[in-house]
Amino acid sequence: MIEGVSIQMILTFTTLLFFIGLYGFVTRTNLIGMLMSVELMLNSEAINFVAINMYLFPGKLEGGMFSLFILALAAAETALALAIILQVYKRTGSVDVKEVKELKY
Amino acid sequence: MSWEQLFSFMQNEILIVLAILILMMADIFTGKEKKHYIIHLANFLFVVVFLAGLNVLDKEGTLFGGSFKTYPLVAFFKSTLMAGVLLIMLQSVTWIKKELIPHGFVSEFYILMWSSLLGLFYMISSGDFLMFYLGLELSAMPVAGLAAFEFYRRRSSEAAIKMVMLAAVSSAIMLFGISLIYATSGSIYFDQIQMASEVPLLELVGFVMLLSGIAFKISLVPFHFWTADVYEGAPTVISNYLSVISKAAAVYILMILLFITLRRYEETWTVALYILAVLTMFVGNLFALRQQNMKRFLAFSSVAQAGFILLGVIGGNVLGIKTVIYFLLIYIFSNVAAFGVVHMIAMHSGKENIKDYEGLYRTNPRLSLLLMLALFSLAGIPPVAGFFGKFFLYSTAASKGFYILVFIAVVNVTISLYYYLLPVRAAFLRRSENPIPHFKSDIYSKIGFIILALGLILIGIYSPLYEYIARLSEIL
Amino acid sequence: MTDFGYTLWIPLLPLISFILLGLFNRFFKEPGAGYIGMLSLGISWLLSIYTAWQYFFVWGPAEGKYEPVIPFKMHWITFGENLSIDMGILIDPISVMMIVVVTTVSFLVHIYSRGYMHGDEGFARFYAYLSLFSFSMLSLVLSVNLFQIYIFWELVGVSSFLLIGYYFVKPSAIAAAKKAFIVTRFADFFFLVGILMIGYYAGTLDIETLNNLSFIEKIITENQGIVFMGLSVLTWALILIFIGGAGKSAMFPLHIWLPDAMEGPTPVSALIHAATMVVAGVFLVARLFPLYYHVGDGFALRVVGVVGAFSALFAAVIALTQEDIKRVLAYSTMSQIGYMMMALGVSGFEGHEGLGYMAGMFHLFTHAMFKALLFLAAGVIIHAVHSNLMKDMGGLHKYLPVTSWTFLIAALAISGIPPLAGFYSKDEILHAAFEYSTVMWFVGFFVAGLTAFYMFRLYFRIFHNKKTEYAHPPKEDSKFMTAPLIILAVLTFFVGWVFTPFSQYVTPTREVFHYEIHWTSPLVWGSILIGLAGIGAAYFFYFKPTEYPQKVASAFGAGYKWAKNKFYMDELYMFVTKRIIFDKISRPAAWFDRNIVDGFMDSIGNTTVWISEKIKLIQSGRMQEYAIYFVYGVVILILIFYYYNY
Amino acid sequence: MDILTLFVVVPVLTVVALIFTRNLQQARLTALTGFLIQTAMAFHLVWKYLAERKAGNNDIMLFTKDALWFPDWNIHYSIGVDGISVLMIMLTSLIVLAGIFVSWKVDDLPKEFFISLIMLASGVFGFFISLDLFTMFVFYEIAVIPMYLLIGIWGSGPREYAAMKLTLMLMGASALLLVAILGIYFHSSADGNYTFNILEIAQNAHIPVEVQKIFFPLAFIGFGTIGALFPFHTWSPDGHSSAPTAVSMLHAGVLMKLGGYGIFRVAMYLMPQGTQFWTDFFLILAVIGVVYGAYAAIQQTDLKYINAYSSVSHLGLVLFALLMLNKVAWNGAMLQSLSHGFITALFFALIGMIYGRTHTRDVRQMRGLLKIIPFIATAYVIAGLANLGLPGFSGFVAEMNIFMGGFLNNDLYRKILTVLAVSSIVVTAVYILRVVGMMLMGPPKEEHKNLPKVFWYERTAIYILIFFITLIGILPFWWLKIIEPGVENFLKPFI
Repeated sequence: MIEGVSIQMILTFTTLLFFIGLYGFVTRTNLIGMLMSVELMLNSEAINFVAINMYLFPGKLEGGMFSLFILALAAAETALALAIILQVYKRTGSVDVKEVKELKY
Repeated sequence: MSWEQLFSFMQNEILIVLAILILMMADIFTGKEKKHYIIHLANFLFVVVFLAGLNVLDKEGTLFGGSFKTYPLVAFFKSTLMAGVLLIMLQSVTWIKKELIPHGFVSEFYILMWSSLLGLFYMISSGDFLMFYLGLELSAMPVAGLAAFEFYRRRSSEAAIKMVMLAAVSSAIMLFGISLIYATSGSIYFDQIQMASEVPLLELVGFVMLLSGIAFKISLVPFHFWTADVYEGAPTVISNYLSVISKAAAVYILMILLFITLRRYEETWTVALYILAVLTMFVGNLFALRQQNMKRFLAFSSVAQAGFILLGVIGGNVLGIKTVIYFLLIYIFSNVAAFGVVHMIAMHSGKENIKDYEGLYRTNPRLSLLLMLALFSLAGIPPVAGFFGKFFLYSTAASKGFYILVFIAVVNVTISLYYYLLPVRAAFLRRSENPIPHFKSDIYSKIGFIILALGLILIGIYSPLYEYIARLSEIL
Repeated sequence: MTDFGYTLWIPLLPLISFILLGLFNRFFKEPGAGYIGMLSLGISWLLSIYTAWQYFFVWGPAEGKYEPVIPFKMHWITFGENLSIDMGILIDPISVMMIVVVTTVSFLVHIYSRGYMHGDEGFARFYAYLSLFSFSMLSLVLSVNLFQIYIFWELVGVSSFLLIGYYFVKPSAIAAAKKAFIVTRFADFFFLVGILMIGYYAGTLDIETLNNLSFIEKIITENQGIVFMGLSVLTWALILIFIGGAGKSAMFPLHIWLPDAMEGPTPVSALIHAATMVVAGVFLVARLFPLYYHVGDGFALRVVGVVGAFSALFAAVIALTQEDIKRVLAYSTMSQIGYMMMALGVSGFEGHEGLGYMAGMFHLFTHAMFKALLFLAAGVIIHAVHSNLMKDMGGLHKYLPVTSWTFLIAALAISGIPPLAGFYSKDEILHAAFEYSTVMWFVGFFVAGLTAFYMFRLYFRIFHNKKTEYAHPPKEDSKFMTAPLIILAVLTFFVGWVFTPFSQYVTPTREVFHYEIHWTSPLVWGSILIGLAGIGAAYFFYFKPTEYPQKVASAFGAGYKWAKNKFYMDELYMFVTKRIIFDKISRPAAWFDRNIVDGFMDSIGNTTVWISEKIKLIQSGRMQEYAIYFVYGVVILILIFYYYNY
Repeated sequence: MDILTLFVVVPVLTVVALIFTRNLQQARLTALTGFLIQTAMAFHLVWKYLAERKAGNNDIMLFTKDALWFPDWNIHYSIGVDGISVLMIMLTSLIVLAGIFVSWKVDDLPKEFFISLIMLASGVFGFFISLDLFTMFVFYEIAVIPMYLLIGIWGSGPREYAAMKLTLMLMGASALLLVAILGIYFHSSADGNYTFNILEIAQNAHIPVEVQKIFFPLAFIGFGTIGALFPFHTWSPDGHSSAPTAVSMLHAGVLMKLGGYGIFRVAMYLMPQGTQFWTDFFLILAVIGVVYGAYAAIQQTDLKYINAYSSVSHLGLVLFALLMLNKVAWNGAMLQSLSHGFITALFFALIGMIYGRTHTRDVRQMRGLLKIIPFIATAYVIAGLANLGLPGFSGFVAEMNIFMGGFLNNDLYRKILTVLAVSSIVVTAVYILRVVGMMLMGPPKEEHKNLPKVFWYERTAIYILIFFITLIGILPFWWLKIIEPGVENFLKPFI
């Protein structure tokens, strides 16, 4: 519980963060930028869980634990994604998302 | 929660972890020239895990305060998935020998695939959203790695990046939905969410986001776009795995969520599933119609199949569960067989296009026959198993009075029959100047193919199997 | 009571012969096949004669009335309680008369063909067909059931088809066979509908029941209310049945197949297209005469009479102008059948009023003899000259004496010169017509004159007229061919006065009455005179080559041209079939099927493929677009959920 | 094992035996042996059926056998026959037998050819013995699919297109059928104890009228498509013309009968009120099919197209008769099914023989075949005459029953339609004689002078078929005796 900050404000913030992440994902041309956007989205959810737990269901632990796992998985995901991006870079010579549209139709 | 309970309820998962560990150790101690022994070991280990899994089919109970549940149906389903993975593993031997051993890795493939399977197991056994989420991610990430396995091919990397990025976005969106559900219900346990009485708008939004996340995995339209690209780019074995195992598991958890946790919204999700089913069938079929690449073709076919599966889900009760699980079993056999043949041909001749299959029957009659059986099963033509599966799906939808949906589905079957007949036409009807030459599959593949062929013919006709599933499904 | 069970063998013997010759065609060589046919028909013929003798003379009329006998009858297909197709044998005066006619002519034709078809490679086949025809025709006339008539009606039709198309290598024969079959088939369509109507509205097809007066009374009252265009359904049914008969009997306007049917071998023309099959229509009307007479006040019967009279006139006029001898005879046949139809049409029912009926039947009987004779004679001539056209003939009297004399007898008979057969029957018809209406009589009278004229035109031009030089001197080289001529000539000579009055045998009610020719009556003299006048005119024009025919022809101008071209009936039919049925119905139907119906089915497929092609751009390969679609999906689902829950 | 199941088992065993054959000689002998047994069984069945009826057994279905298959859905493997199915089974055996003789010289993939052919036959047999809608549907589809391969691999002309079209149209139709079957199933009983068994459903008579009105047309069109119902017949001209001889025979001779049979057994029997509601409408389609098929046949130049359209016309008569809803017409419909089966099989067999010799099916390319191959040509004439309804052959008795049945209805509407249908006999004569005149008669062509004479196996096939055509034509009452009890039983819902 943070004084002077209501749950609505936090949720509005996280929602904004989520959509910024989403927007980033669809507009970035750089794969790493896109990955960062995804991280943004995941982080917004992590905050979400913590805040909801704290504000609405103070007696419980689930939300907090959930956000911990989200962080862990986000890290794993980033690692994997970066590895694959590296591979893409090796094959295409760039990390531009426009380069990865050979498979289509 | 005693140790005995832990070991018996979670036996499959624990054994898989053990198998993974054994394989890791073995990998360390085998030299570069002896890597192919790993293959035998891995197959042996998995057979052991599978057979051991048959022992715990009747266990029922919960672990970790309801996070992990097991009951006969899910145990059976896990065995089914393991059978599917085993069949895929049998097929992958050729690939491993040809593509992986030269690059020095073998066990990695098995480890990643088993990890993914482990994730799926946790996902379908989950009793809360946390376990569900963990399982989902655990199942998705290794596959993305597997998709990138043929790292020397550009397409493999492209498939992997598409998979990992889109999966990340999808799980992010789903997670946001889960957080909203958590916000309104105050719990992440499926059972407790079910209790809540009022339906706030926020929860609906959350629910839709959750649904879309699962839909992504099942590849329902419009969440399916990754499917074809990934299937085409990834190694065939991985496409095979994605198209059957991970999809089947996702369908299972979707049903559990819908039927137990979200029973309250039945009317609403019925409408949603209706629309998704129609869209999925049409889009999947219309895209599959003009594909030339067999893998891409099967990708869209499996999108369309997902639409048919929804026909059973929409039945929304025991009927739905049993028909869908029965169908999934058949679907696993059919699709694994189809992908298996495609894989085998690609391995031996490097050809993946329908046109290349011309005259196949005259050089490789048995493989062609298996391909035909598999495709007919996918299309739903008796006496092959697929017909029975599909028929029960239709019946389920019809039992709720969705005759128009059934009609749309059967119209789609007709469309799908057209494209399923295209490879058959190429293989049987046409002759070619330079057909794919005759080749011999290795023993593993042969065993796999024989099991598949028998399964395709017998699963449908042999009704006790269906009755067994039906009995297990009385969990609601 | 005499047992007529043996009559079953009358049709069966030819059937056996057909099966033998048909199935084992390859094993029978030339004379053998002929003798099998002759033998079976010979026995049939003897049996028929025996039957006639038994029926008319031994058994005789009981209290002035011949009772019908049904020695054999079985249900072939049962439709309902009374409604069924039966197979059986009905012995009554007209059927007995018919079997005598059929077996006699058929037997003689079988003998004659032994000579005529000598050396033909399809000899056995020819005899098989002849046997098939004889079987069908005999079964037809012995029918107990209207549907049985129809069945054998079709069978005689197909035998006629096979025999006309016997020389199947010849395009004209093929065309003629097809034409004959299709035209009669077209008429049979009406016949069948008529039968169906009778079956439904009368509830039975049994001939004896249908001809029962009280039954007729009953069905008339039952179906009184059902009227179309002022005529009751039963009348319509009878008219439709008559159309069937008209088709087979070549009445106007369904006559066009008959002249072309002369493409068949000449014995066939004699048997089928002169003596027996073509009179089936007459037989049919006679068979159902009580119905025709009573239903709808005999309206249908009046139609029969008018059509008959018109056809008689129409055909006679055309016959005047034809050059092909067989065609002249064909038109003459048509004209004579028109006569018979007219006779039936003008007939009354009870007692003396049944004169027309009796006369019609009598004419059928006598006509069979002399027309068969004419055709067989024509066959000899054609065999000898190898041509059908009169311009290739002339002066044949000295080459073919037997033929010439027998032909003359037949010609005299058909012209109505006493005491030959034709005179009696024709005179009775004219008498009946006169009693009915003067117009009818006049038509008949006029046609009698025309008949005499064209017959003797034929006779003189063949046997006298110019002296033609022949490459091979024509001769009568086969006894098998001349013997039947002589027999028939004898019959032609005698049957007329032997069987007069015919009313002892055949009457509408089967009750005999007595009828005598009033030699003093002007009608009798008139008909004799008009016959003589016709012969005289023909002598004047044709005995020697003269200029007169040319002049007269040009004097008639357009009329002559029309008659010579058969009043352009063929062209009209051609127009209807080729231009309307083929071009305007069938071709569009086929086009419609391929392009509209099938096109529609194909277009379903093509549209699917087209859509598939169009929507492929959605899957662009750009993963960001995929994410956008993902979000769209979520938004739309949320909207749906919102709509359904709030 | 009971005598009906053997009809499915023997073909399957034959197929298994065929898998081990090595060449054409072995394959055809195996197939022939299998089907000789099958034919013997068919006759034995007819004989046993007659004996059973004579012994006073008045059940709707005889030799019934019932085994629970999917208890959860109450799906049974339920079999039984009445006179109609017995005759259909006989027809099928004979036509397949004739078909095997006709395909004596399949040179390409002979083993596979016979396997597909016999698979197809086993589907048909299964369909005819089934009493359970589910089993029936399964067998129906089993019968449809081998068709694709048979036409596609061994066919001629645009075979791929034709095979695809045939398969898709028939499967599309079976889609409708499936919906109808499910509709019937879920309304089959009041207490939620749903059943697929035809007899039980009919006994329950529980399907509401409104429901019948919806599902009857689906079932009718579903079955009607394979029975060449206008306008869903267009697969048949292409399919028949591309199919190999034996397949055309079997398809036109037997498979298309599944349509009429199914309508009779399922659509009408289970949904009588629906039938009555829709009959006027479908009668029009049927009559259009009858007349229009005949007219369209006049214009065709390909022999197989002529017969395909002729089949549209003649099978239109079957549907027409069924819709007349009376005993006479239904007798006629059944006879017509049999008769058309034999006649059209004979036709296609002969066309195959002619094509095998002259390598053309265009009537304009041939002349005077009667001189060159008299046996085949004569048989063709006989087939033609039988087809145009000449007495003495089967077509006539069937058609007369149909026309009379049609006319025995009280309303004028049906009478007028009957008259229209009757008019097709004239048109039939036209197109048959056109072919006979153009192709068989006339002076023979120079290049055809030395065509091989008929072979013994061809002769056997022709004899088998002609024998039965005439047998039906001459002794209709014998056949009707077998058919009638079935017809009467199935007419009961309408009285």
